[in-house]
Amino acid sequence: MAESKDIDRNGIQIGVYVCHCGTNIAGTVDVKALTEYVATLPGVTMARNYKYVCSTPGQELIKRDIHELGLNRIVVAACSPCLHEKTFRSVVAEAGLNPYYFQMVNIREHDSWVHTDKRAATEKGKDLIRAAVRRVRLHKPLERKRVSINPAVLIVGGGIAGIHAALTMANAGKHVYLVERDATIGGHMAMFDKTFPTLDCAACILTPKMTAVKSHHNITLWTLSEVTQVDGYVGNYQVTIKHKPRYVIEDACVGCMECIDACVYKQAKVPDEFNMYLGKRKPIYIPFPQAVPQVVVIDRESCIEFKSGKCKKTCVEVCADRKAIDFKQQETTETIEVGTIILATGFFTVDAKRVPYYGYGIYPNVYTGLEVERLINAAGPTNGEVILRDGRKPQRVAIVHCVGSRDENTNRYCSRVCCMYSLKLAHLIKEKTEAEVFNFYIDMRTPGKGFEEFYNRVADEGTHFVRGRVADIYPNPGDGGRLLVCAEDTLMSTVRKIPVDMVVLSTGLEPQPDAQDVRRRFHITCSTEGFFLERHPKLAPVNTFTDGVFLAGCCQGPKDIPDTVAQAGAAAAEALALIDIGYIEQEPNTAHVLEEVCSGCKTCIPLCPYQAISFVENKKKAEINEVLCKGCGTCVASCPSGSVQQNLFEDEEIFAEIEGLLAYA
Amino acid sequence: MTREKPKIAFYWCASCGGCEEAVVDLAEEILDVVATADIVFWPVALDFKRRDVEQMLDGSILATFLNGAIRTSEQEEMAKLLRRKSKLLVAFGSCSHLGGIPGLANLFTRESILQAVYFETPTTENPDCVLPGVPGKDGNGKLTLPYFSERVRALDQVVEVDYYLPGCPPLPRIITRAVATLLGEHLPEKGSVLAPDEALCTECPRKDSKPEKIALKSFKRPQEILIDETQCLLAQGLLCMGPATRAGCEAPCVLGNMPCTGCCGPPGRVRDQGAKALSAIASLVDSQDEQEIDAVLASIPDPVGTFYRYSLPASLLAHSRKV
Amino acid sequence: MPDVSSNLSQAVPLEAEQPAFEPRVVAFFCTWCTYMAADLAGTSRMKYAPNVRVIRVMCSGRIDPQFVLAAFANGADGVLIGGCHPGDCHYQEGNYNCLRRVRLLKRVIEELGIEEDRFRLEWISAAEGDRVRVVINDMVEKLRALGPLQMKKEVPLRPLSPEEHELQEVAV
Amino acid sequence: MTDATTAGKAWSQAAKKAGEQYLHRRITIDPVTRLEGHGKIEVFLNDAGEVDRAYFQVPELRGFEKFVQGRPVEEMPQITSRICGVCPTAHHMAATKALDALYHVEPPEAAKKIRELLYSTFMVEDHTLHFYYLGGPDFVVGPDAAPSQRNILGVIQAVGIENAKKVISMRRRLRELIALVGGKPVHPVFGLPGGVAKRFTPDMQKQFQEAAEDAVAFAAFTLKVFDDLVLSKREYLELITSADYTHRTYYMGLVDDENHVNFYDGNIRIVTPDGQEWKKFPATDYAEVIAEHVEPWSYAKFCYLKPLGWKGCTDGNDTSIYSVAPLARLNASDGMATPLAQEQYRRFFTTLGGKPVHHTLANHWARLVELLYAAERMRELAHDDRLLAPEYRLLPTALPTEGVGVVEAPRGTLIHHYHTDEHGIVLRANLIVATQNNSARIALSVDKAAKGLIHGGDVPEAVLNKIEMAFRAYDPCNACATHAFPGDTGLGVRVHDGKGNVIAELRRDHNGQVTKNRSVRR
Repeated sequence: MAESKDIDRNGIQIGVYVCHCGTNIAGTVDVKALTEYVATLPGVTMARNYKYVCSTPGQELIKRDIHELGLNRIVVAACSPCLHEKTFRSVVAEAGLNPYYFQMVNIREHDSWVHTDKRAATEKGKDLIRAAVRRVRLHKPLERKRVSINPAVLIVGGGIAGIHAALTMANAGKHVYLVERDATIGGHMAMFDKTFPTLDCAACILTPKMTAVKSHHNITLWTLSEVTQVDGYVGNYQVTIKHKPRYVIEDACVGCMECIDACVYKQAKVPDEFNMYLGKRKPIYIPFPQAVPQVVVIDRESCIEFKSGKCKKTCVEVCADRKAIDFKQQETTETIEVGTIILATGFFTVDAKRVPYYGYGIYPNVYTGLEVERLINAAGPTNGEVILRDGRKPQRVAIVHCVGSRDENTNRYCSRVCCMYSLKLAHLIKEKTEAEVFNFYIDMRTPGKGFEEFYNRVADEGTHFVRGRVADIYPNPGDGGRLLVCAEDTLMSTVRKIPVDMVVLSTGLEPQPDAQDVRRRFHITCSTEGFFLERHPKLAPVNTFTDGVFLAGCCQGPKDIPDTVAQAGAAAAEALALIDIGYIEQEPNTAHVLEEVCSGCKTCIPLCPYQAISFVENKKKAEINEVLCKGCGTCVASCPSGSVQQNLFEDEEIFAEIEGLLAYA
Repeated sequence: MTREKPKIAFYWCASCGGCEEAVVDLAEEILDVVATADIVFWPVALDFKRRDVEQMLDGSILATFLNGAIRTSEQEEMAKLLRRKSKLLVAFGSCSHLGGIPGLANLFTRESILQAVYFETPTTENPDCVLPGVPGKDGNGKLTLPYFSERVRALDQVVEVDYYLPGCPPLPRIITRAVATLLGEHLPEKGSVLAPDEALCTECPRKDSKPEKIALKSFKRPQEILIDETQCLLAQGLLCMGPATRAGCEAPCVLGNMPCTGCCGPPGRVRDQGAKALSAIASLVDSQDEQEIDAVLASIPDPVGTFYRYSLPASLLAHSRKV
Repeated sequence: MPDVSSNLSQAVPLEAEQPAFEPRVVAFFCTWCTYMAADLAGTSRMKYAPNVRVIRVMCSGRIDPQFVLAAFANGADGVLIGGCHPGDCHYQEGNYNCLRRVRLLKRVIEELGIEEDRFRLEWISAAEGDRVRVVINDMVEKLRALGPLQMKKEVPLRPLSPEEHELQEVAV
Repeated sequence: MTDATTAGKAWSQAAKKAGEQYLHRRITIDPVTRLEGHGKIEVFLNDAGEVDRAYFQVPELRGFEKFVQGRPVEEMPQITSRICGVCPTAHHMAATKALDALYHVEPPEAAKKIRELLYSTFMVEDHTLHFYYLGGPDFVVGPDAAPSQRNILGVIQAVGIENAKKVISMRRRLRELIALVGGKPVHPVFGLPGGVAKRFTPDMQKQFQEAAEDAVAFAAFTLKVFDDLVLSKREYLELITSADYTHRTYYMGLVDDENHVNFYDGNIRIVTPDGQEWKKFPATDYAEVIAEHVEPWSYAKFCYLKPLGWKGCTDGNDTSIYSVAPLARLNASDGMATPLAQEQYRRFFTTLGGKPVHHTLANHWARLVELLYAAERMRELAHDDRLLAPEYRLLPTALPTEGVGVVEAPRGTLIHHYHTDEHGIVLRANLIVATQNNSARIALSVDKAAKGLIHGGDVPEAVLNKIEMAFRAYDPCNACATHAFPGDTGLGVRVHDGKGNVIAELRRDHNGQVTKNRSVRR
């Protein structure tokens, strides 16, 4: 620690606290030299360095100095303000100062962690702190403003994540709007037969939750619906929702499905999306037996009435006086008000065609994992029979891991669930076909409760494991359409060519194709691979950088059902926490017009994306609505006469920072 | 009256004389000024000489109104002399306040200016490449000229300045008000500009015609359009500096149906008039695409000459330099 | 050649301080993207040149051209602006306003004699920690090559050659 | 005012007693006041104490020719008007006319009328300024009155407060009219290629008509003042015609088709020292006829007649220097285009012994003749309804290239010449400014005055006033000047001995007493 003799004329007394952060900072930055230097800066009454300033004793140290030395400005040089700015502001506040008489200096993320040259890193630290010291003397006392939270919540996506979050919130008595773009909720989980590692039936555990959603008095469920626009701010979002026509009046339909039988198509002719196009459906259909809502839907692409307008409309006849079918239905939009938003938009499976040498789409007997899930599923196109397209039962099956994962050409990352679902499929296929199953894997990743045990079980059942990435798959000449799967067995270090009847590609998980549009719509960001970015990978895994918008499930990254459900619960809890306290305190970094000097030139008005600036006719001056203002400061930078200022970022404060950085003190 | 009248002086450096004209334009009011104070030095109109000033006691002049920028060694001497003799030194008019239009010369080196004037102009006949200031044989080489310095400087880059009177030239009304203020009891804060602190739009006769949103696909030069006499000039695509310029002139240029060019300098809160004007003008561009933005901005042929028409020597970059 | 930058170099007594020229760069980063990216570079322990000092603003739209000039005026050899990618602004359009200003400001400062490599705008998202490293290293390299911000070489005064005089006469 | 004054006598006696000490005297005038521009004078004696050469120096430069490069050419009317705040309208107009040429656009009739009306108004105003504020006091108040009296305030006392008010309010009204059309009286903004920025309204016309009436009356009144206070006094006439103020040079001015004086447009006409037409040419040919000479001892360039070559600052029949401004314009023309002025024109030449008049001081009278013409012309135009024609601007369509614009500024012929790229960005500019045309002749006056008055190292006080008088007659415009002419230093007369040492410097204190300071360079 070092004390400075300098006492500022305007009674400004600055305390500077340099954090070692263990060796995180002290390892690269000479904190002692830094402290001694800082003590010489004008206005600095006290400069200390401490092992962990954010620790309780560290915080106490600051409070004590404020009381004993009469400090009235505090600078902490430590980690990124994104981490501890709030912490230290409250410390300053608890000591009786205005929390904004504080400035944080980032000498960890922006200094010690990114530099190796101790001297240079220390010099940089000096500059950064000097800037903060210059700046903090100009700080003004500010009040945080409170925004009340609308208790209603919007949940986007009706997969298991959305469903679980919805039920959690609804059970807590909050009103939930659940928006699903497909005709039914259930998402990917509804397509599975069994779930690893316990092999309990997906439908059995999911269906009850789905019906609960439908029947819950606190949940408004909208299927065939999409969010088109999001305005407002935390606690007060205005969300516009588009309802696509189902051509069936939801409330009128009782799901008797007589219309389906009555359809002029006697045979189902249309490839069935839900069954991965392995089965067929009619133009009027219900996605799957347990679909929620239990309401049919008409596909206008294949319906004769839409194509020719000359259909006998047998469906309408059979529906009779229920009059549930309505070919005139139009797309509608409505706007709702919610306080918080949970995004559970799920994932997309890698298109196996992107790995051409695996022959998907070329050789009929190359399937994806999801297709096989449907084959195995009792409600699937083959009623649970694992048979090839030509009706044969496979005798030898290859399961290829990491298709579209851990791969330079598709996705670098590990999709996290493939190993386990490959094992599951291996087990189920063997169970149903007694086929010989070969699993080709790079590494067997089974972290999780009962996962490793499951692996052993499958191994014991006699499934073969070949450690090696499959290099090629092609027909085995003169072998009745069998395929050769070639891979280097890295354990036996031999190249193996295994003839099989069926190949299952364990495709990885990807962000939804429209993830970028969605993220823009909700003003959040994506990580490089395109999944939604959480506020902090460890400390705020379900938060985003936009207050009041939370993440659940695979839209944030690949994860299995247990993790998804856990995260959905966490997201719900975060939202509930906000709703429960009823308000949120916002950064007072809003802009304001200096009325007496505003010339009313209107330059700022169109620049505000939130229409927070208006022109007051009787005064002929601009005025900013501080509640609508989000504090970007664009209007401030554009004001040609310097008559708009932004709290925490006033021109003079930033000039002081610039001069401080460059002043060769 | 019994007590001696306060002494005031007017002087010019590198100026066009327009500021002097502005004083003469006080017309009748000049008589009132004379009544309240003695004008002890005013080369353009009165027979007092430099030596008279040198003989005065330091600080014996209450206020000196100095117009014109500083370019030559001689102008610098005079500025320093008058600073010494005056209690209050007032930078009078754009040149003295900000450097003024001659300050645009700072875009060029001293050498290139001399080259243009004495070698390049088509009517110059200078076969021997004679340059003024380089002593020739004339007068046994005893003839001297003041040094034509590297750059134009605003008055406060040479001596301490107490107040500023903006404008090219300052409005007579502003002058009389200022003289009255300085002769009066309560002096304004040192360093202040003796004019309103708002931007010109406040007093622009076309203020009400300005739309809330202006989005431009191209800026216009005055010769490209028939200028509407009632509509906001910016809205017509003309580069009007009004929003970034201090009020007080009552927008005569707009009354002349031409855009403001910024002679009164920036309001007090702005450090660099050009930068602020630029910022506001850029925000009018109706595009989000970089190439298109560049294309739109290309219709501003001379950004520096437009945004720094009067303030280049006083701009942030220039100010940073040790004089 | 503008002599504006000339005494700028005087405002930068770098040579006096350390023999080897180390450029000083002032960076203005928006909180939501580029500042986060710089944090990410830190948490990922990436290493880059220590010549940059970051000033945090909420949005690149807050960056007043005066700040850039002030940075140069106070001795910066370079100024770097970092904001969210087009379309990604946390405040919807702030980065477009930044872009408009920067495009115009570039023309001005280049006419005032500041080389274009000294003033740079980069879109760096919160996820692009490595981009921060790459951009900063690249910029510092370029600045090293340029040397301290200073007046360009003056055109020495010289009489026109007879040919040039010819040209003048013809031209006008 | 000549060395016959008591002060002069007293000094001469003292001087004789002082004997050899003359050689250690300094004499200064600093600064020369009441003229729109200053200068510095250095006199060099030979060993015999006779004047070897007197130098007139201009110590300042602003370099407009250079820094307008890169600017949009349409800004020239406003930028170049900053060359001179006394005659901004002249520069504004010359530049505007250059723009017409450069954009190859002929302004509509209304525009031309509006421009010339405004220009005439400006000429009335500027000539008034000079006569009453700057040059006039020498005569009106009297050259040997105390300096504290020799100014507008003195004039006010001489002509009576009522008339003074008349002068002041007349000038104010005229400047308000200029502002009415041009936005500002100083540095107006109306000029655009192909016309003017603003429509002319019937209300404006009415105001101009009324003002013009009074202006004509005012001009007549001013001529009367001149008659009563100057022409009626023999010693003044002698002074005006005295040899020291008489140089035989060429004269230049704009004339219309009838060779009448015109301020706004026409051909440039040059007459020989004998008054014969030497050349008459359109402004575009100026570079063939006018050249600028550079001396190392002055920032000002010296104009001369190119075909004759530079022959130094000498007068007589084989001189190559010429003069501009009122006297020159009258000499270079065959008359005035308006009746009352024409009458004064005739009277002027008969009184002063026929054309051409070589007496520098006659400029004051010539200026008043022009004042009357300007007022009459103003009245004519103010009654011309073509002012109100709806078309007052043509948008240029041709690519800009190059253009020359000329007007008669109050202080003489003014030429602007620009060359641009296809975007209308100035590549090169050349400016031949009124006062610059005169700089050689001014130098000549100085040299003559010195030679005529300094003998045997005896430096009489009168040399000072002679030079000041000469200056004011030219009314050299500091401002025009400062684009390449002096801005801030004072005129001082310094006398050097044969070795170039300063031996004397002359100045007058503000009681009008001449003081002689011992040379500091002893």
